[in-house]
Amino acid sequence: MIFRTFEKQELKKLFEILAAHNRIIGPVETGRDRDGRPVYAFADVTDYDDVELKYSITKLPAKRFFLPFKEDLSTFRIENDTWQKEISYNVDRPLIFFGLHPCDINALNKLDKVLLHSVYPMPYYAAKRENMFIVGMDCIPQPYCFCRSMGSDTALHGFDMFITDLGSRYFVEILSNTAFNFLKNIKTSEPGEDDHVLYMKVVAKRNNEFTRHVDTTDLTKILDMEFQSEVWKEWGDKCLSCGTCSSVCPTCYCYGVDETVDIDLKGARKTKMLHSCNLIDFAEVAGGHNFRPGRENRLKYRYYHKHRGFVEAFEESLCVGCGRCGESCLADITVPEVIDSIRGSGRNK
Amino acid sequence: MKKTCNVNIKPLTRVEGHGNIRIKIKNGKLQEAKWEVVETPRFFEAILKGKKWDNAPWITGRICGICSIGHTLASIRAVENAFGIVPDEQTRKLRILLKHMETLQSHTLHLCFLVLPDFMNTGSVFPLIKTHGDVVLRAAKIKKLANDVCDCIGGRRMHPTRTVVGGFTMLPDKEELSGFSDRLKDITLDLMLVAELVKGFSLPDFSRETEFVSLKGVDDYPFIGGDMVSSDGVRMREEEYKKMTNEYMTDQSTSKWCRLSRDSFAVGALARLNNNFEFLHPAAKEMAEGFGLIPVNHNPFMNNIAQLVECIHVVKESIGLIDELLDSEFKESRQEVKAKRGIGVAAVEVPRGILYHSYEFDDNGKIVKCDCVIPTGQNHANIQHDLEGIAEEYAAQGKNDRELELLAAMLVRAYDPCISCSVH
Amino acid sequence: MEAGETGTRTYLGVPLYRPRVAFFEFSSCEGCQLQILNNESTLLDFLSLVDVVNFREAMTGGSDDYEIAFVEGSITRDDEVKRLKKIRKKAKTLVALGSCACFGGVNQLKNRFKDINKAKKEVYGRHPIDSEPVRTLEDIVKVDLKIYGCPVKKEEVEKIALHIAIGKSIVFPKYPVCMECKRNENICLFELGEPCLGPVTRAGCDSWCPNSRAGCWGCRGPADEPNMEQMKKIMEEYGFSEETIMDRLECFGGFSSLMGKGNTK
Amino acid sequence: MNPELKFTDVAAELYAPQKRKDDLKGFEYTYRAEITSIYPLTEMETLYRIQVVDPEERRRFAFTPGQFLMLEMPGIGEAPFSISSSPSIHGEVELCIRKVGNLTNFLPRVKRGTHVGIRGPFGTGFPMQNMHGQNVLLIAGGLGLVPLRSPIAYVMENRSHFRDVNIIYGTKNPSQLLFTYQYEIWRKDDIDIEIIVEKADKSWKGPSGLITDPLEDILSGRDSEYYHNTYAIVCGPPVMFKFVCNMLNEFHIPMQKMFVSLERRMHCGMGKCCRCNVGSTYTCLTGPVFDYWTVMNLKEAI
Ligand SMILES: Cc1cc2nc3c(=O)[nH]c(=O)nc-3n(C[C@H](O)[C@H](O)[C@H](O)COP(=O)(O)OP(=O)(O)OC[C@H]3O[C@@H](n4cnc5c(N)ncnc54)[C@H](O)[C@@H]3O)c2cc1C
Ligand code: SF4
Ligand code: SF4
Ligand code: SF4
Repeated sequence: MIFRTFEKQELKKLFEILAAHNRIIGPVETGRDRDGRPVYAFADVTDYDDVELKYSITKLPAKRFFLPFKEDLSTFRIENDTWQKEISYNVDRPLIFFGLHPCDINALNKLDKVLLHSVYPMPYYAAKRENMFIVGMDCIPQPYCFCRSMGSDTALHGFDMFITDLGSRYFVEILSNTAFNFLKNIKTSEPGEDDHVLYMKVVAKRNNEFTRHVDTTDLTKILDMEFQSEVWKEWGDKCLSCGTCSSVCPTCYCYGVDETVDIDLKGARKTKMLHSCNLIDFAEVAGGHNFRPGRENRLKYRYYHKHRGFVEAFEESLCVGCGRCGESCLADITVPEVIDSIRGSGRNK
Repeated sequence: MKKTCNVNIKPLTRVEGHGNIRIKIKNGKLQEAKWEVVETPRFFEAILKGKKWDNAPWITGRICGICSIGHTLASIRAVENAFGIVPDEQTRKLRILLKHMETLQSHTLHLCFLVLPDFMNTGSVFPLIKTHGDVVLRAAKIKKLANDVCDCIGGRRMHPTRTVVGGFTMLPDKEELSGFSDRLKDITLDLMLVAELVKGFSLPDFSRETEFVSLKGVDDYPFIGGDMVSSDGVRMREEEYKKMTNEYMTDQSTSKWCRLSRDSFAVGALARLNNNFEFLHPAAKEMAEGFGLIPVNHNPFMNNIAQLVECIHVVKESIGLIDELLDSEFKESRQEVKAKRGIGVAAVEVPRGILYHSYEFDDNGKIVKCDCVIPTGQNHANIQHDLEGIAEEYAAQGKNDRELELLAAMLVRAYDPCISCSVH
Repeated sequence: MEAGETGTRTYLGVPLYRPRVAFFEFSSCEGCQLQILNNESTLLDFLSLVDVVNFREAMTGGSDDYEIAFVEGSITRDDEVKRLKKIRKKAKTLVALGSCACFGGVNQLKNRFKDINKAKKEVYGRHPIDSEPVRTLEDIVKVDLKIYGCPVKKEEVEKIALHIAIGKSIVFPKYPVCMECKRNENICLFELGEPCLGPVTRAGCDSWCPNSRAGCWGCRGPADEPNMEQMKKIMEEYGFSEETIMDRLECFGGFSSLMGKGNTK
Repeated sequence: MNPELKFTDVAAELYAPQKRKDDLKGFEYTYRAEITSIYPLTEMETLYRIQVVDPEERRRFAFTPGQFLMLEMPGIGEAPFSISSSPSIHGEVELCIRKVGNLTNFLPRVKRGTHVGIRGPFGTGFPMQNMHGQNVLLIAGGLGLVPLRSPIAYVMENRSHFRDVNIIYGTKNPSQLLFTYQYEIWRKDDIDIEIIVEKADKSWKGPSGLITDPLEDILSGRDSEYYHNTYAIVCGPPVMFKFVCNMLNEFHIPMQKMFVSLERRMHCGMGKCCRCNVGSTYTCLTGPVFDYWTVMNLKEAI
């Protein structure tokens, strides 16, 4: 890995150079909540001053840019008795993601495992993933995130460059040749020994700020053993089966496919829509049989997929510990609490 | 030529809601001419009793599917008046723009989809799609634009979602808004072409001296709030609406009826135009004059023309409003609302005439008393009198059943009645 | 092209079915019917799929020979009961159009008055008026299909017409509005300090109200197996009064059977 | 340095790290296929013969018994169906489809010659080669006969490789019996067939009862040599295969030699949509054919 440092005002310069030629997605403020706290989202940015580099976390992850909530897999031209199928991967230009936090970068790395590196790689994702340029940015630990427990508090790969705020200047890790070349547009310098010391200090300080932890030791086995546990029922009673958790999750990718005919009957389309395993019809089949009829069955399955099935397949869990799902859940169902309760420690709380 | 006629229309079509017309003529003498309103009442005034203030606009908007925006805005104004809230300029402009587009939408629907078939000798607009496709498409284009603007500002073209007491939950996207400016300019031509077509029609030549009631503008054509006037010289403030409407019950109608200086009065586009001609946009004025529509005009069929004139007026004014909105920096969209005891009245000009909402609140902002007086409710008595007049006149001329039936239906339709709304 | 007649129109070789349809209204604002006329850009395509033979609000000279009746509004008077039964007899398929027809809509709020005479007196004083407690279509006749919403979503009505034409089944989302709300990337209303029934209301409106930063009032009625208890807990936790919760739950009548005090039946 | 990013077209360019251009393109690729025959079997089920149109593609389209494909009718729907025909015929499949929903209700209305799209084949199959030299029990309940027709065809075409072959097939009532015209043909190949219905009617001359009745008859007359050299393929509703497999287990037929086919909701067939997960196992990738030992270890399978 190559490291550099640069003066803070250089970042603006870099942004502007990139913005002049590319579409940039970055964190912006989209409103204030009832307590006056800013609410952030990833959106198109053209003005550096709109980018909120010190954002806490976005409500929704950046996934809509590479796993849209709704996406046509194919369209059809209907010609009398027959049809022509047309496939587009729905991307026509590269995107720069400016300021992704480690958890969101790790989420992409996890998605890569199933959507790129397993059997039947998914071209819709691949096409967008291949056209991403990621500028990572260190984060400020929040009271609800437990990424450190999930091993996602730092991103080791999956970005082009990663910026850490050293206070007076920025420290940057460079992973791609493209990033290296882009950085030639601004003034950078080789980090000195004192920069390294400062970097370590900053990292150590941040590490101390993580407050939420969850014990994942042996979790796959425990989940298996506690399949019939009463605890699931308790969480199921609270769950609204509304799908919010999956919608806000940076790693949830389950979907459904809908085929529709255009009202003029001249075309048809096959649309993929992100679904949620908590929704009532997730495992329902024609004729009405539901393989997961109860709220607790469905909620439990979400944990099974993330913390057991994915681990079996890819040696790591499908959760980066960003805490978004718990924060957005109106019923206050949070991953750490559910896992704690399954381990027994959270019981009778 | 002494004739015997029997007209029995049950229910009248191509109007909103259920009303019947009955005319009996024996040996050229009018025996009976009756406008019956049979719509079922929904008791909105009772429904709201005991409900908190924020329910009022949301629920009363459902009084009418055509002018839900008008109802919502009237309701909001009544609540705001009760609580002493004065909308800022931005809110005021957005509301007017929203209302204008509802007016355009409603007038176009009435003129091109409901009235036009009468002059084309068809039962509905559907066959016209084949024979007069260009007119239908033009009307659809105008209506679509109006509805699209309503979506953009009100959140939804019917039963709007963004309009609340204190302002808006959300402001329109400026980029989207700016796109409407060109489209509005574009449809001015379409409206002119519709006008050309209408010029070819001969409206029944019937006049009956009528009292016209509307809001009175101070320096512009009035739409939201202000004083009410009548062409007989009455002038009152919003709070005095009861004295302006004098509602009473009658056996032939589930809607209440109204009167002022005479047995009946009329509200609507023609009334507004008769009372505020000087405030019309020059282009609209020009069109009115082209049709020979000069105040005070007493031909109820002219209400159709007045609507056409108003379409031009609102389009022209909306173009200006959009420019002003685009030039201004958008501010906070919503004022804080503090409920308090009191009475609030709103008078708002909706497509079919002046609409009043009035609420009385207790200390907690709960509705103690609610009253809505609907334009069509104010027109019913006048429709009845016009019907008698026209039947009498044509009885003397010896028209046959079919002619009389068509004329009677066209007369009522000219008022663009919103019957379920009037009964509510 | 006449009704029923399929002409040469086919979809992938399968002849289309072009039903004769009629529109009727009872106690309502007639807005749901208007929504269909409000669909300017696709109105012509819509009309090519169905043969409208009766639509009082838009046409004179309707026919009584129809297969599908779209019925708007709730039932509040005896003559309406008779008319509805007659329509049921004629129609092969009876569709309840909109929340009034499905649940009683805002009209059923009048049923809060245990004694209907009180409601009558409030509005009409001593003048006699004929009106009964609000009933849904289903309270009186068999309903084959319900289209929810106040107003109905025009895209949904169109989709239904299309599905009838090509013979596709008509399914509505079973899950709640929140899912669509998230798809639309809205900030949750609770976050903004506003109440919302999205977590328990049937989706399909594309989270119409939350898209405007207005909370859902449940006009489409409950989703499949809604978690009402948790919904109420959430409302309380976010500081909304019992009254606010009730205002929303009872507004359109869809939740009446789930509120522990059914008020439409 | 030009600060403009270059666009990578993964479909056109060789996608270097994976070198999976064809894989990527295959994801949504459908073979254009023609419905060459439509044959109603019962009131609810119809048999369709479907042939890949392009001759080159037809040659390439091969499958193993037990696999399924995704059948697509543009605008109407796409759904998984078991291939119900001989694996030795390439590029042509038979599907027996029950009317239950959108696509399945539309299909009986189309004309012969209509084009559909097919993707696949997907999933695991029955390990037919491993069964060589062994006895085979083919047990089906209801629609379960559909996926069995492919292994049956294989057995017939390779009859000499198998010892005793028994088909045991049961339905609720006689009118639901599928492929009645084929039983005699199967018998001619020295395949023993037992048909049983739950509820007999007047026309029914055969036995009535549960499918486990004839199974017990067959098994109880055998010795351990038979039990240790027997494979079983069981297809049908979960309750049915649970009872059947329990009985097989009682007779000490190893669980690894019992195969079942699971059905779940599916939208992709390629381990992406997750709708078919049993516990956390993809039915479309690891299944639909599972040995019973695996099924026993899956959460939520039965
Ligand atoms: C591996 C496998 C093999 C199958 N083999 C056969 C067969 O040989 N014959 C047969 O008649 N049926 C079979 N089925 C069931 C068949 O897939 C469903 O009947 C079919 O999906 C219904 O589709 P539809 O569009 O008519 O129903 P809809 O209710 O309109 O379903 C919509 C969508 O939901 C999904 N879905 C609904 N029900 C099922 C289901 N039971 N299984 C999987 N997805 C479902 C599909 O994606 C479908 O397109 C099989 C299912 C699986 C998983
Ligand atoms: S499961 Fe929750 S905490 Fe984990 S990645 Fe998804 S949203 Fe974040
Ligand atoms: S705003 Fe309403 S619909 Fe949207 S997520 Fe929040 S509760 Fe659900
Ligand atoms: S958000 Fe709720 S109230 Fe609004 S349209 Fe949808 S279901 Fe109806």
